[in-house]
Amino acid sequence: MYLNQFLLLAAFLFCVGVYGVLARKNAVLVLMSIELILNAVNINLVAFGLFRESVAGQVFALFVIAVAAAEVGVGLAVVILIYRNRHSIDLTEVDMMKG
Amino acid sequence: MLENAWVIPALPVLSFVLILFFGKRLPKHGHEIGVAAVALAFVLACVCAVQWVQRPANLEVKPGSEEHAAAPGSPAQANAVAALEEKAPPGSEGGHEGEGKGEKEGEAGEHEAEPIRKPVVKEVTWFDNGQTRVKAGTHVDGLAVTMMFVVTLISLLVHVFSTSYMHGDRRYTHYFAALSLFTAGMLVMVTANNTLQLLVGWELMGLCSFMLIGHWWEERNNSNAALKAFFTTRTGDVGLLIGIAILFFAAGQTFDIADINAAALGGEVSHGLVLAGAAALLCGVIGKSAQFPLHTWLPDAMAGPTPVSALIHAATMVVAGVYLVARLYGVFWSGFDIGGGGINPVALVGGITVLIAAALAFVQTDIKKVLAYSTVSQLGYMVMALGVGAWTAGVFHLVTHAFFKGLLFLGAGSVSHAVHSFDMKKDMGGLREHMPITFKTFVIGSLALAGVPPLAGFWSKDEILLGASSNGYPVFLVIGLLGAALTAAYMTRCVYLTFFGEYRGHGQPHESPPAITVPLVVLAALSVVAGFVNVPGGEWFAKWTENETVLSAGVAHHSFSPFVALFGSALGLLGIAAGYAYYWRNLGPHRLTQRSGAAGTGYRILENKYGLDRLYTDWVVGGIKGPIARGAYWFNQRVIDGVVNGVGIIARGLARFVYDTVDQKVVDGVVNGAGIGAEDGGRVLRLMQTGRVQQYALFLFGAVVVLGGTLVLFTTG
Amino acid sequence: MVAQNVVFGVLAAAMGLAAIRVVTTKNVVHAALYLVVVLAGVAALYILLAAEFIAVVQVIIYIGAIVLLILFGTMLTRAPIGRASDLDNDQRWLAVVVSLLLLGVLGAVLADAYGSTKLPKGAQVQRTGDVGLSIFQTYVIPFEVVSVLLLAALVGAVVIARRD
Amino acid sequence: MTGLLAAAFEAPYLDYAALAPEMVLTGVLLAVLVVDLFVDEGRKAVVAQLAGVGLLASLLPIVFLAVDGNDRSMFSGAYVVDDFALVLKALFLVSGYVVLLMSADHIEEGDYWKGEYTFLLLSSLLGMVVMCSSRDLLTIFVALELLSIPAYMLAGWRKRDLRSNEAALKYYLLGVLSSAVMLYGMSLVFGATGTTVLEDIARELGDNTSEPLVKLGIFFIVVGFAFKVSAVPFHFWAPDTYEGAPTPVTAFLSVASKAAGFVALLQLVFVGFFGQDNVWQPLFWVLAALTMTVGNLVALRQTNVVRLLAYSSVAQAGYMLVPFAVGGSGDAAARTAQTAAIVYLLIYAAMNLGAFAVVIAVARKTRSGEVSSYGGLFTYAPGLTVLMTVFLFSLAGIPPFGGWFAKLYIFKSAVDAGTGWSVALAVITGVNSVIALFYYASVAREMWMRPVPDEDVTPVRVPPALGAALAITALAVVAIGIYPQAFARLGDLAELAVR
Amino acid sequence: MFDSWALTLVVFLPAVGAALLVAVPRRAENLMKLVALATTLATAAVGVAILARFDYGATDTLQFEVDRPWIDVINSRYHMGVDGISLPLLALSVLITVLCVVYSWDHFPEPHNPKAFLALMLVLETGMNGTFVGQDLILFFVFFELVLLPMYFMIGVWGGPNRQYAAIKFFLFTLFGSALMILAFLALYFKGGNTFDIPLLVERGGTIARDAQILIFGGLFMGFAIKVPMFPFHTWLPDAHTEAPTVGSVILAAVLLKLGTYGFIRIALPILPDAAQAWAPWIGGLAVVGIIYGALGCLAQKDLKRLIAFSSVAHMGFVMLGIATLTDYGINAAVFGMVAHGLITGMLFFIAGSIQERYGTREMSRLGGLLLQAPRLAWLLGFCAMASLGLPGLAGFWGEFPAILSAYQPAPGLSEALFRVYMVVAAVGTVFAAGYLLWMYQRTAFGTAKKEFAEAHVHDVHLPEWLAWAPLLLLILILGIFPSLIFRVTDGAVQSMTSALQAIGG
Repeated sequence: MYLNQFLLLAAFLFCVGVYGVLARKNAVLVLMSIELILNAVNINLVAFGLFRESVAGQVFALFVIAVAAAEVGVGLAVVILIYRNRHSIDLTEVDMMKG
Repeated sequence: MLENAWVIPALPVLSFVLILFFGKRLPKHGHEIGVAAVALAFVLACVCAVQWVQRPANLEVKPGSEEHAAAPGSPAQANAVAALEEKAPPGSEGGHEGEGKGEKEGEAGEHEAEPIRKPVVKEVTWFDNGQTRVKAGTHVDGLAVTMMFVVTLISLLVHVFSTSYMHGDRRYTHYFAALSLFTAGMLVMVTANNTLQLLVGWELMGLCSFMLIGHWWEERNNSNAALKAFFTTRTGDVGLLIGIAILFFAAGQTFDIADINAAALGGEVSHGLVLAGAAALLCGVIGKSAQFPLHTWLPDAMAGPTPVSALIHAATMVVAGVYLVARLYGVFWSGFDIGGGGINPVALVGGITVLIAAALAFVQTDIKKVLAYSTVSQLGYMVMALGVGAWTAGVFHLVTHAFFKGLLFLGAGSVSHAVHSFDMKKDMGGLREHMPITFKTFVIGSLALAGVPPLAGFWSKDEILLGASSNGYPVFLVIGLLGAALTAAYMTRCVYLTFFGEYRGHGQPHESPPAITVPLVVLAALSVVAGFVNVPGGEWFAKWTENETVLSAGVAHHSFSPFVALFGSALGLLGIAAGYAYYWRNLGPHRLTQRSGAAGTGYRILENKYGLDRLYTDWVVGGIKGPIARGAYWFNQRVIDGVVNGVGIIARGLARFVYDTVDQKVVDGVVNGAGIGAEDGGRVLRLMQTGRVQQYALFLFGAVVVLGGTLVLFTTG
Repeated sequence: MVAQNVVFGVLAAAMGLAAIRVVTTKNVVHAALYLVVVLAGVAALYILLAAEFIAVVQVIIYIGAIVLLILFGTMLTRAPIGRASDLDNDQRWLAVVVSLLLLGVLGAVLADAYGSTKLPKGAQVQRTGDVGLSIFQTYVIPFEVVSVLLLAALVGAVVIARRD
Repeated sequence: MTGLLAAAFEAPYLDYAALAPEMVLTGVLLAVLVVDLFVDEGRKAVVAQLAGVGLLASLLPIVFLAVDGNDRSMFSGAYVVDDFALVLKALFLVSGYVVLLMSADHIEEGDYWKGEYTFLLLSSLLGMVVMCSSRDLLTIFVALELLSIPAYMLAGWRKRDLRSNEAALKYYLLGVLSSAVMLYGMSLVFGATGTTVLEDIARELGDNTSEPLVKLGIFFIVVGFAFKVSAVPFHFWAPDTYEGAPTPVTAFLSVASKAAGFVALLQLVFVGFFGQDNVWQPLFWVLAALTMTVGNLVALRQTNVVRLLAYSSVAQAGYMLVPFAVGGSGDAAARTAQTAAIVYLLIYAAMNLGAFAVVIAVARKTRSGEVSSYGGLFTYAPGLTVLMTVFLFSLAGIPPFGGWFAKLYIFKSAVDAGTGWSVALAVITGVNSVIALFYYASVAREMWMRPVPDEDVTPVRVPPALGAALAITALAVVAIGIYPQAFARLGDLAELAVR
Repeated sequence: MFDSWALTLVVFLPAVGAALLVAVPRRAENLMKLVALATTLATAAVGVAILARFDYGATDTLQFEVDRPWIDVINSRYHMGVDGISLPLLALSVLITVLCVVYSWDHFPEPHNPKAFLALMLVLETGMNGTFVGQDLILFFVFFELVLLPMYFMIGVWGGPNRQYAAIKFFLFTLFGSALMILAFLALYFKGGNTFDIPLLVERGGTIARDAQILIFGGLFMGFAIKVPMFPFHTWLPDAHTEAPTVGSVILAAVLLKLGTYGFIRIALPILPDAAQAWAPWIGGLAVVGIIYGALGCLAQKDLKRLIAFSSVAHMGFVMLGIATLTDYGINAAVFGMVAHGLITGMLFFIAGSIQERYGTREMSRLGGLLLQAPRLAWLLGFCAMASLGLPGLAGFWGEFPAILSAYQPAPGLSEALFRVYMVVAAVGTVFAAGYLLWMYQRTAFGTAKKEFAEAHVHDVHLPEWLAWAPLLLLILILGIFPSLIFRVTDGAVQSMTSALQAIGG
């Protein structure tokens, strides 16, 4: 197995995630796209961990998963807060402050 | 007293301060202080004069050239001068206290050495600057003594005259204060031992002339005239400043006049440098002494009180320029190669001035303006005299002219005191019966001015003509003779219009009070006798006044020439005769100006004062000034007042352009533009802050791609 | 090794397609389900990479917790359950450009760095125990910090999300 | 590492003395959480007081450690307590304390969740304190998340305010994205070196790598922190979040959170990637120039004080980035650069906190953040006006207020590097500080030279806690300005050991 | 004991006074004035003591030196001292401040608030005095900048209708200059062997490579030239002067402008001799352009104060011309010119302020007949106008003429031909000066009052004005007659500087 096959797949997921973040206006979908990005990172970490024969890669990935969980929780809380006040989670409408 | 000559200028300064601060509270409103101070100064000046005459002539100066045999620029002359200067290098450290400059002993060589009186020099350190120690002090020699005497005398008489003439004036006290300061300025200048001090006096006079010409400043005309006087002379002063600077370095970093003269004559300084210095100084002279083409301020200066005019014209201010040439004669002599004959700028300026001013005097109806142009013309004589190498003659003419011109102005003042006008054609005529003293003295003054022997003017003018003819300046001899004739003629006209014929004015004119007539009489007497101090054979004046500079320059002396004297006085008499014929006998081509086109044009040119004022006014100073004139005269005024005023218009116009356009729009605009640019930049950048979070994210990743791509692809190593 | 490559190929294809569907589908719930496919694929990749523990954690936390959370979020915010036409905003073409460029940069760099590098064969398998040791020896401080982090996230999320 | 697991486990070496500040802080935050549960609604002030005392208490071990003076290193260099760490920990704790003072009445009067607020604030502070010692990618990441995640929520703490919601959302989304980018970069760097410890990374990478992978990795990591310090073009969240968040939180974000970003950058750049100056030096050059210029230009056009201060803090970040852009040309340059950045951080913290404290005080009366509402402040609140003037002109770098010294250090680092690029950047900085003056002075002008807009000239009441915050910051600003030596020594001390 | 504390006292007494003022209750206005007056008088007393104890035999050495550690980390020291160049300026500064306090006694401009006004004035004095005695670049810089804020507020709060624009313009310009200046200082620090100490740098400066010197000089030039202000950086000046309150204008003209020229003499020239040579022709050129340009600006003015402001551009042109020659004469003239300009233009601004107070306008077209309505005031105006146009015998002359003179023969290595052209242009500038000043005088003082003021009762000079002005007037006269009062102080210091300059530059 080539190292790059994992890395390129991760890069692809990363970019798809980026697209999702940029192009989706539903906040929940954006959160999902972020998960794609984070998973891409994790693939990288684990693949590199194997490549470098270092356990740090896996450990790092674990930490990322844990933090991701916290982030999603917080993110959803914010989204819900917004929804409660605006009755919409369309990100394009959230533009009171600008300039 | 000669050592303490500083007291003489100090007295009027003190008087100025006292009058300024206490004058109003005194019973006579200050004139007592002024008169007393100047009188005391006069007495001291007399003491000086006496001491000077009694001073042993023990300084031997070798003349640079043989009498009558001036071979200009001959090797012998150069060698002799060089030999002299070897012994007394410029800027020697001698003069701490007392007669430092006097120690420059000339070498008693095989040439005939002429003993003269050592100048009395007293110096104190003024300030140190860089490597130079600048000393202030008095340098009293024959020239200075003469000038002190003349200045204090005229000033005293003017003071006395003014007590009556200015009686009741609303600024009587200030008037006397300024008069004192004026006198002080001139005295400071004549006693100065260095160019800086000379400049102080010079400018002080400028200030006082400003104050006095503009004495009745409620009228715009008067303040305009004052401004014009100050501004014009100041323009000339540019030259003076530069000249002083050049000479300072040329003479080896010194302001000392004796050193500068010595250096200029010594040949160690390059001729170009001396020439530049002399040319620059000449600019100052032209401005101050109202020489062509900067003479236009002087007639306007008649706006001041008449005694002031007398003071300005006779003893201060305008003669300052002549004095400057006389004082720094070494510079002019060597710079313009005056010994060489032909034509040089000094003589040329003087010569032109003699003629154009004399011609202008013919068309004036204002008595003071006749006298003013006459002064310009006579100053031309003096400058011309110095320019043709007739140093003594020039200085002598300065002295005699002071007497009779002072007399004439005071006489004019006396007349105007009676008729309350200066217009000869409208308000005068036939005054000889009403004002006998004034009439007689005025006639004496006129005759002296016209050069009728044996009055003072004759002797001095004769010497000038003699100098011009003998020193190789034939052109200027002709000019001088022509000038003499013109002078006589216009003075005849003036006397006729004022004192003969029918009285054309209003009211009953009467003779003036003693305070006015006594000075007239005194001056008249002097005008008669003054010429004899330098009569051929005696030539005491030359012995008293000629100084080291003059002698070492090798200024030639000439023995009396009956031919020149005869010719000169004949022309003067001819002028008088022509005037007599024209006015009294009504002979000659009257109404010529109407009949002949050429004559009419000439008359108009004169009326227009050659268009100079218009040039100045319209082209140079512009709107600052504009005396209300009538008819063609209005037109003329516009023309001649022009360069000064015209320069103003242009300067003001330029200024407005520079200010409005360059400063406010361009220079400021660049700055403000940068500000606006920054603000606009801010506005554009603000547009990126759309408030949409995903757009921010887009920017974020866009930047990542761009920066990251650049970093990875375009940086190596 | 062939088998592994085949498995990888299949997984990669499935994950790629699913990932694309996540960001393009018009149905929010479908997106969540496609996400599950991707996440599961990632877990499988971990197994391929000999990281069983991570794979398990991936399944438990991601699929078990996070996706669930997202689904709850979807419902709480009353997202349209069926197809919705306006899930994308108006900068999606720019987004496409940016992501493709990004992919280009990443791809180029990776190709340059590890063009033909193979993963070590028969490398020491990092077992779960090693992971554990590492966490509690080298990374004990981050571990403790993460615990505070989770606590803070919990407390904060409760305050933020609760109705008051 | 094979064989029986239990036998292989050795308890790691833990220097509890070195960890004391963190442990005290953790204890305090847990105590806050617990106490909050048992305190009545009306007496929530106790919680804040407890937190305040706790913060000061956690300063104590720092003082002891500083007096002790030994560098303490754990986990083979992954966690280091040296002077650098101590100085910055102290900075965070003190600024946390000041923020707490500023929040006391603000949060209480807004009827917000005071206990939880305090708890989150302390959590975030803990993240920062940990950050100061982290010399390991993983630890840095975790610390960063700990300091960020509570901050996301604090930004949205005024739950019923749409602006506050929006602030939280923007901060959160962009924060998560940039930390994802950073993580990707970390994974690349990890892949290239096989280690997460900065010192080892430095050793592995050697000097001036030419590997695009490493370059990209470094770049991505920098991006994550560039977001944190709001460097252009990663700053877009900052103005909106600052404006929407409760003002004390804004102060916290603009000072502590930004400082944490810089702390991480310092460690990464000067420890981990020090040899790779060919990568980060030009990068920071561009970032610095862009950041200060854009921040200042946009600030020129702001009408809201908080937003203006937001852009100002963007611009200030630009100044702080200058040392990074010039610090690569040798050990001496690196040392100067670090000192410059740290000194700037210390002084910036004081002046920016002070400015926000005044904003809070004034807003208590005017209920507005518009610059125009400051009109004529001098007539009814001369004290506040003078203080605000001091802070603003300190930010502008006018002596004798602290800011000048900070800026001097920035210039010094740039000139010391002595390359054409560094001097050019210094000139750009100079020009920018002039532009900046314009908007700082415009606020001053409003206060001093304009009439009171609503003619309401009742004096502003400043509660004691807020007053204390003002006093601390003002004193610091003036003291630093007049006798900078003391603070400059801190900066000098706090150099990271460069390799 | 006194010697080591004198400079600290003279610098920080005003600051202490300002702090005291802040503590004075709002209503006690007289107390405030007393505090301010007492402070400035005390400072002036220290100044007089310094003048008295100064060793005039050793003007080229720093006296009353204090040298203590200040910011060790950057080797910046609390190093103060006066020599012949700084002494006259220090004296000028302490004098002017006292007079300004006296003048303000019942002249507080709107919006009144004497407390803040006086406090700012005192802070200003600290800055000014500090700049003149600071012998460490950083110390110098701090004081140099310290004057900005008080002046900004003085113009911005107490100024005329367009005050806010003027204030910010003043501030931005000067700050821009000082940003580049501080860069140059830092460059000096590194090039000069890690020190900010001015005397040390003077010793070492010549060793810096020429190209580096020229660059560094550029930075210094921007900082100082803006402050002077030289053409084309002058545009802040007319606005600032026009809008500033009278006292502000006076301080600005009398002291603040000198900070720039002083910087050139104290720092730029001696530390960077080679660069000074290279820059001198350009500086001289800008100086003479400034002379003519300022004069033209004056001629175009309708506003009295603005005219005086533009005249400063011209006068500072003479000062800069003197400096650009790099000769004893020129630099002596420059220092003299600084003092003289301070006295004369300060005085002119006082008078302009008093005229505005009486007539409520500075439009010269609306004025006239001042000599009739307030003769003493008009006389003083005339006196100062004469002094300003460089009448020999008054102080202005000694700054102007020697500068022209020195341009005839600049330091070796500079183009004589070029400087002679400058000399002529500068000399022509004196005519312009006469032109605009006399013209101004004619329009304000001569003639009769315009209709709108014909009936107005105009108060002539009153007591506080006399008190504030008398020292200036006397000094203008005394310095005009005895220029050695200043030359003997400056000469030694200047000579040792120029000889060093020529040793290196020649």
